[in-house]
Amino acid sequence: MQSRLVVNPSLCIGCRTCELACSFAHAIGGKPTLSRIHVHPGGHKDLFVPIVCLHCEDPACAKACLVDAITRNESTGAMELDQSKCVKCMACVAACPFGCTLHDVQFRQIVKCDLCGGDPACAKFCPTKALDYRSIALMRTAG
Amino acid sequence: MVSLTINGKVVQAESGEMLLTVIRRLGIDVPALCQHDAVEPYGACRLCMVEITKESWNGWKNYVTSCLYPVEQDLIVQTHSEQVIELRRTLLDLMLARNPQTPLIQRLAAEHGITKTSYTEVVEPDDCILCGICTRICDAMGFHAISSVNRGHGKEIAPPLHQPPQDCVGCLACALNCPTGFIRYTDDGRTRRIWDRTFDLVTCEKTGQGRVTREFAAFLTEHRGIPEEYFRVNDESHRKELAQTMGDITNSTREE
Amino acid sequence: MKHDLSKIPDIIARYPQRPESVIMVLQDIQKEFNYLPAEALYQTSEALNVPLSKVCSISTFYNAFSLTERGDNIIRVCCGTACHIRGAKQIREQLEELLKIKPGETTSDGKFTIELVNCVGACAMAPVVMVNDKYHAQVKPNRVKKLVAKG
Amino acid sequence: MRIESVKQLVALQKELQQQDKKFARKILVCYGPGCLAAGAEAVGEEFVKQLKKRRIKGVSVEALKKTGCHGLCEKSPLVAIEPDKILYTKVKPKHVDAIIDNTIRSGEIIEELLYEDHETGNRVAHYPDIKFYSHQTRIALRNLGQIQACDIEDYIRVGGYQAMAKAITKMKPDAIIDEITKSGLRGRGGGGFPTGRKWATCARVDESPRYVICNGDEGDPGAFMDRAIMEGDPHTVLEGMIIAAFAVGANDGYVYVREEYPLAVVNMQRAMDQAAELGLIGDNILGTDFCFNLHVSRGAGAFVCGESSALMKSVAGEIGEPRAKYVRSVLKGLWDKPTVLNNVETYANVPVIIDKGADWFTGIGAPKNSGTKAFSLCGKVRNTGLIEVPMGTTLREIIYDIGGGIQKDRPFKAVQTGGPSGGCLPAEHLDVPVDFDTLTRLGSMMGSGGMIVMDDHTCMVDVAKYFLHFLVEESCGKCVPCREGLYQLHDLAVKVSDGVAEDGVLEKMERLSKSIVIGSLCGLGKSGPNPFLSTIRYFRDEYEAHIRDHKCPAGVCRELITFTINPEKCDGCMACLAACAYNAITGKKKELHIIDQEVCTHCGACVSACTREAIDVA
Repeated sequence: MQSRLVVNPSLCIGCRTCELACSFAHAIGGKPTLSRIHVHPGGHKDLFVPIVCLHCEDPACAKACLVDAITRNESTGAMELDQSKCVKCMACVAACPFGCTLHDVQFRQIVKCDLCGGDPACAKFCPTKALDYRSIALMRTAG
Repeated sequence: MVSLTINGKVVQAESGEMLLTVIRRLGIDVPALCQHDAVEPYGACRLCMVEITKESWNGWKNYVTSCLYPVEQDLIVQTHSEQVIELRRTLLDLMLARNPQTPLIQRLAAEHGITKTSYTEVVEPDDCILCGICTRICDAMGFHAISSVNRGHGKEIAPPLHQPPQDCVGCLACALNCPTGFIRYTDDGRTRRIWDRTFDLVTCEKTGQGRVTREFAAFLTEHRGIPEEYFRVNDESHRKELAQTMGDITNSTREE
Repeated sequence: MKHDLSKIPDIIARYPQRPESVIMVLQDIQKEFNYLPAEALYQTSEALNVPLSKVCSISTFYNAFSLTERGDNIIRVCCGTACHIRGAKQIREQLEELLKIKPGETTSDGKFTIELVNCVGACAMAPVVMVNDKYHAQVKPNRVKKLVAKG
Repeated sequence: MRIESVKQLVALQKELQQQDKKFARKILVCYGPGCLAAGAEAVGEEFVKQLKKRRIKGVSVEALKKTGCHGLCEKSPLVAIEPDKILYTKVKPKHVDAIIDNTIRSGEIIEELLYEDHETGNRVAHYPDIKFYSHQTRIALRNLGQIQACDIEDYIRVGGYQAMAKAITKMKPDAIIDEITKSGLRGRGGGGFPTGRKWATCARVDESPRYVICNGDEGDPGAFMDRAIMEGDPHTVLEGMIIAAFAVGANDGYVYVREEYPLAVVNMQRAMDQAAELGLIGDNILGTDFCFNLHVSRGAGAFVCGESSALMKSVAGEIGEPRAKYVRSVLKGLWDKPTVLNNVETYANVPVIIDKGADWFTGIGAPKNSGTKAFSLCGKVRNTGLIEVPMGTTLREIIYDIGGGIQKDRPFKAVQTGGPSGGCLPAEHLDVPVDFDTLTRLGSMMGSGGMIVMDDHTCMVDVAKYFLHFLVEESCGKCVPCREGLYQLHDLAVKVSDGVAEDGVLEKMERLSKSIVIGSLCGLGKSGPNPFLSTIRYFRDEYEAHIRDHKCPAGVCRELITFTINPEKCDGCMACLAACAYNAITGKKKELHIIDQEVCTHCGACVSACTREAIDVA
């Protein structure tokens, strides 16, 4: 049963817990890495928008990758980046029209959302359900 | 699935997997310097060699590079037998003679108890360990800008005729994946210099900073169908734009 | 020495225009000019659809190729085993001393290049020296001067 | 003209045999590598000129055949007169007149041009009686020296392409492979892998296309058997390849010839063109539906290309770096397709086996080593040349009976076989039979067939250093043990040779060698330390003398020797003075010469120039 990470900016209070959760969920040797999710001001008063990979149907990141390091995880639907295959050429970073593949300067690696393998930390720790990881089937029944 | 024994432990592996992958999955530390998952195994550094045998081999043993030896049913693998360790020590001793000032080699050698090579050091050492990762990645990406030249002990990695390489797009993959940092480059966010060639970056309209060269962007547009306008701004500006759009939509529903 | 580089396309055209022809094309170019001019590498790369870096890799990997111009006369000293134990080293040193160049180098007047080859397959007649395409059998050190004078 | 059937092939052979009968005598001038180097071409031209001028009945210009290597290169240029079986040695153009006047016209023998037996001093009139020839059995070299080199008509006349005709019209592929398997033929390129088994493996793979390749990259220094065959009898190689291709189901083949053999390149190509013209290669060979095309691929000078995966990369137009994968090239070879790779001599044996049968073949040679092996006999042996002997012949027979012993009757020290990957065997092993397994057991190997004889003036440290240097130059540089290990092993050998090695250096070299053997990627690296390992096995004393006593017992290693002129022997002939390129020798005519030790580089040119052995080496 596939799920989707649903972002509801109207519920976001800009607390950035999601960013922290993401950093720690992807920590290397206990050190937090660059967050794959970024909360940006929405251009209106008290409005914040968490920006995270949309796992597009026809993803520019994977198309741009010349070594096939970005592939879809069929069970979660996530476009995952295989760190050991990545050659750090930044093609995906430059190609994503939403800016959701990122360059982690500190760890010299390219990072992107992988839905934490099916249990995204950002959603888990979001205090307001602005980020919610829901099954597609349930979404349909809920209308 | 096949089952095999590694250092006395019976493990399962997918058939077709290479020994090194399975060994590393077990958390066993076997060094390998020419291995990169983006490219085919190469078998040049020989550090990942392990001892293999089978019950049916009647005591006969073989030494193979685990990076390109596919797992086999009933294989018995020793990753740190006396002979294997001796081999690794010799290899690192030899590598230290070629690259005496290279921190990576110094560290690996030291881990094997060698602080100074017992062989004759080369006269003008550099940090290239001839692992071929740079050229193989460049080939895998389809650019073929650099290659090995000469052979034997005089082998080196170079652009054609030691001139700025015409086929290079300045993607930096060679430099960024070089295990010793031997391949140098500069990048100030606007221009980039590698292999004595200067590239202009496609800079962000907003920040003036760029991620990829014009040549690389043009290649991605032409051969991979990435629209040119995607390169107009950088990732941060892309996110900001998206946040603005979503903010506007959210705001309009809020007002209703 | 002037080379007629306009011959290059004809040489390339002798073989199927496929990547596997690259070594043979380079051999013919080498034969024509005694070395591989940079221009020939560019044209070969283009015509056979082989990356320039690969052409350069090949032209420095194999002994048959030289990227620098060589002399009018190429003196090849066979250093095969049979020649070695029958004194090829002396022949080589006599040549070096006489021409004041090392193997692989060319005299300043562009007349001679010394090359060492691993075996020309005339082992029974060791030591062997080739001046251009001519074999000289059972060469004695004191015959070296004559060989050069004839060349 | 195209030959469309076996019947036509047989008819053509009959016709050619008839034509041949019109020659009262044939003059066979050897155009082998040795003879050409010694000036055979001028001799051949002189014969042509004279024959044209004189118009002798039954001996037209066509009666002159330019053959492949006759074998006895030491006495080149060679001219054989058939059917008299007379062999003239060291023939110069000036002798041609007399040969035509006496021998060609009336069968009279010219004594002074005959081979002289060094033991008895007797001149030998008929070459099969010369010990050099009488101890040989020629299969792969059967046509060398007997037929016009690279002439398809002469080849067909002596039965060429009949075995191929039999194979593709009367035998099933499996039957051919069975016959080759039964014959016990093992790869003549060095490894000795059973040819039949290789073919069977390839035939069983369910993948196409498949390829056959002939390895003519005879990179071992000191070996020229394959060169001689490719130049002198290229059709036998083609015939063997066609049979192989039919047996394994290949339709394309490549002959990989090293470019250092320009004549071999030309002759292989010419042979292919001749065969194609007669329809013996190409589409629908002999009216069957079997199609086979052949191509020449030229090697560009890389010893490592003798290694199968490197060779196949080179054929595909890449650099010859061996492939590291643990999969055999017979399964995934050229362009990753099933490929049979055999060497020149192996293919040359195939037609004969098909023609005469496996039982005949196993009757020759030794158990598990059937047939013969060609060797190039060279070095400090009296009769250098190209030979072929039954497997199991002893080294002594080869060196003393065929080779006539050591030059100047000096003591035998060692014989080197197997090229750089092989080793040196000392006098104690002179009586061992030469076969694949024995040589390997003794730490050498058969290799492609170079056999270099060494006397007491050969230093084994120098020999090891020589081969290591060769291997360092020829290493492709891909893997660390070969690239760095052999480099350092050579460095240590140089230190030994220079007398500056430290105690324990030999043990260090042995340890390093073991790591190179275990760790290297391809056969070149794995066998790289052999020159050291085999010499240290039999000549450890000599190594120790260099290290401990700073002496080179053979008087070769330069840093450890001095040259002085013996006043009792020097007659002041000035020969050494002229030979010294460094002007280290002074003296006047008929006066004692002196070597200036400060200037002397110990090159040894004076020693070889001196006719009175007046220069002492110590």
